[in-house]
Amino acid sequence: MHPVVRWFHQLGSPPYFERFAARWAPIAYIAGLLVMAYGLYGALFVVPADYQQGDSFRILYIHVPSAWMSMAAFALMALYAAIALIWRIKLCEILAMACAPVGAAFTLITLATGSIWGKPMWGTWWDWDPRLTTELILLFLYLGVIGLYNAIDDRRNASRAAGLLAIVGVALLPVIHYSVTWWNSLHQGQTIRLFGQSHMDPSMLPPLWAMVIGTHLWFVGSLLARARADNLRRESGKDWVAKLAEPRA
Amino acid sequence: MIWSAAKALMIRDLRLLWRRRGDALQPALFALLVVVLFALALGGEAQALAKVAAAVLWLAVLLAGLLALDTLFRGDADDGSLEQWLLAPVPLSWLVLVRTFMHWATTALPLLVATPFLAELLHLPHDQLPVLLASLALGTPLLSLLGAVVAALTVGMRRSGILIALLALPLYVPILVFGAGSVAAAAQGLDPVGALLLLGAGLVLALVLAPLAAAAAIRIALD
Amino acid sequence: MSYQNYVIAAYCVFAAVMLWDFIAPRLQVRQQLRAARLRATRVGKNRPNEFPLSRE
Amino acid sequence: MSEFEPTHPPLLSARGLAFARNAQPVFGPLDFSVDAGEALLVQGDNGAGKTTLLRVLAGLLHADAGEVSIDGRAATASLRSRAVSYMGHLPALKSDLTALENLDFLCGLHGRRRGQLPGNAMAIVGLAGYEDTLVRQLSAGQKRRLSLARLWLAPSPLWLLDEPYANLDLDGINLVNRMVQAHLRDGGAALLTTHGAYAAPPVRTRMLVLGRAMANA
Repeated sequence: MHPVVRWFHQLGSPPYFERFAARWAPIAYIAGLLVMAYGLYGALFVVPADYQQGDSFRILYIHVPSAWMSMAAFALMALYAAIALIWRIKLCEILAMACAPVGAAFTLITLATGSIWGKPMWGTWWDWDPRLTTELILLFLYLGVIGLYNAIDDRRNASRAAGLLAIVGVALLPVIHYSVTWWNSLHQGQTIRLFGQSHMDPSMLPPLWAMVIGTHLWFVGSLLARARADNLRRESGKDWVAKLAEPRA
Repeated sequence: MIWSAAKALMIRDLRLLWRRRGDALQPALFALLVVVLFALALGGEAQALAKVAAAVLWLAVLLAGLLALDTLFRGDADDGSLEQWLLAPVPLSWLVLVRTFMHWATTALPLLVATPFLAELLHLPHDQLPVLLASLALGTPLLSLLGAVVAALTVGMRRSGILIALLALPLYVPILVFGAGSVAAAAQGLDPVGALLLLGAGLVLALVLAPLAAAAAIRIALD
Repeated sequence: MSYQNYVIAAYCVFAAVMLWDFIAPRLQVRQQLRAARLRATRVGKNRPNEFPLSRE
Repeated sequence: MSEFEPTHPPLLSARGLAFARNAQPVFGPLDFSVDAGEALLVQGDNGAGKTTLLRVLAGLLHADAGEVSIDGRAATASLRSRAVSYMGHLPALKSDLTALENLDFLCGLHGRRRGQLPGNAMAIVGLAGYEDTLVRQLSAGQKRRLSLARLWLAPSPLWLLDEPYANLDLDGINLVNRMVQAHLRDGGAALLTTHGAYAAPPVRTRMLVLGRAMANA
């Protein structure tokens, strides 16, 4: 058997996944933290203030990576859910449900930083800018998936039902985005493009890429940690969990 | 076989509706109440109401449909009929489609019939009425189909009232936007056909995909 | 014009949510292990006994 | 009269069938088969997984391991829908409809065995005269008899009966036995779960006792 296939197959057994996640989650967290530290340092101190927005544009360095992460996490969740539904792989069910809280956290960051960044621009905390509205609805989709997962008692049914909702959600997401953009153009004409691709001079890019990579690494760490918790919860009856829980006398 | 099963299901639903004809008017009454509340909240003055009439009517119909969603599969799941549907020699998605059509016909259709009357209450300008009815005619089946998927997802649970709303409303956003938007576009003199065609496209897609998703959800829920 | 405090506010929100995202799973894992430890000791307690029940 | 003439392969057979819920094994790997003209009595105390086994065979639940074959062929949804009639704890009857209306719907859904009319099926199960009463007004035993009438009208050769004797009086138990006997004579098969308290129907029967599932199967 091809080593990668064997590895993936091995990962399917809960005790092996427990050891794998316990080892790799902290590593991914720390790596993410380091890369983000570099990115934040660059964002806050190295990059010159913007002539028009002053320092407030530095919020871009956490807003944009979080926005991309919230979309990527939802797509990944739907992908895991599809695999879990079609091939009934328990590991993918756990990973799909582990994506939801992390994705919701990044969506929350995107919304909060977006509204804080918009305050000096629009004078209000909230503007029905198409992208912010889509992000808000994305948060509702995340909360829907998490709510459904916790509402059903049987863990496997819950993850498959919530997985199906994630797939329906990811199919409708572009439609929601398009409809909100169309709606905006109908009512307010073109507000100033807050997040328009204003000309980014090259010196501003490295911290942005560092932040993007950092958030992705952090995402992997958080995903593994949450999957580990859910895995333990599902296997709580088995004796390998009891042995693991034994206080190391 | 397909048509006999569909006929049997339709006759059954019509008989059930006739036995419970007292409840058949509930969605229409609910929509009327929502309209009255909006009118009171907005001060009942004609100009103010006319501006938001289409949006209020769309919201009233959408919320009435949402409330009726819970009864879509719950009755059949509780008395064991849903299990027999799974064992029928007819695809489950076909039965779900027929059931959703009957549910739409018994809840949303009365609302469509009542809309002109409700529109009068809100002083809706008469030229907007045709576009509103067209958008509702295309939008409400779409709402029922997407709602069927959400109802199927939550059929296995006891207390799922609010959860259905939390799951369904984000999915309803595009339908509400294009529905109310088409009337708003018509009001501004723009051509509403674009939005209506998009609603039609969504309806055609949902007619095929939603029953499949709902059938899969029912299998998961009864698992 | 520097909007300094907006930047600080945004970064505080970022740090707070990331911190929660770091702590939540660790709490869950610890809670699961504690529950498993409890279950392990509970199994030992009630042995199925055979002697007749009486209610004088 | 049934479409499945008694061919060589067993009407229903299961190999290595296992099911677990939330990582707790419900029943261990099972191997059994039922031939046409035969009944399989599944016995076991509460929680042994009898109902779960029947729901797996009916295709309502997805087994974790092993496979089920009908008439020698792997059990697919379409094959099951033609071959299997499942009667669970829930009566699958609409309480707002009359007895006859319920039978009309269920026959429309599952198809009806040639030469059988809802009217005389109700007479057979002892509900003559109740055609127009609402199911809501029937007692639990009478609802069970109405489900048996639906079973009698179903064209499928394999009956999966989950505790068919529940809520039935002595005459009802006798009725179930007579129906199973007649069904088996027609080349059908039946799989019944009981608590073992009732006499098995006087036909060729096999036993399958579900013990406590092994802890770590």
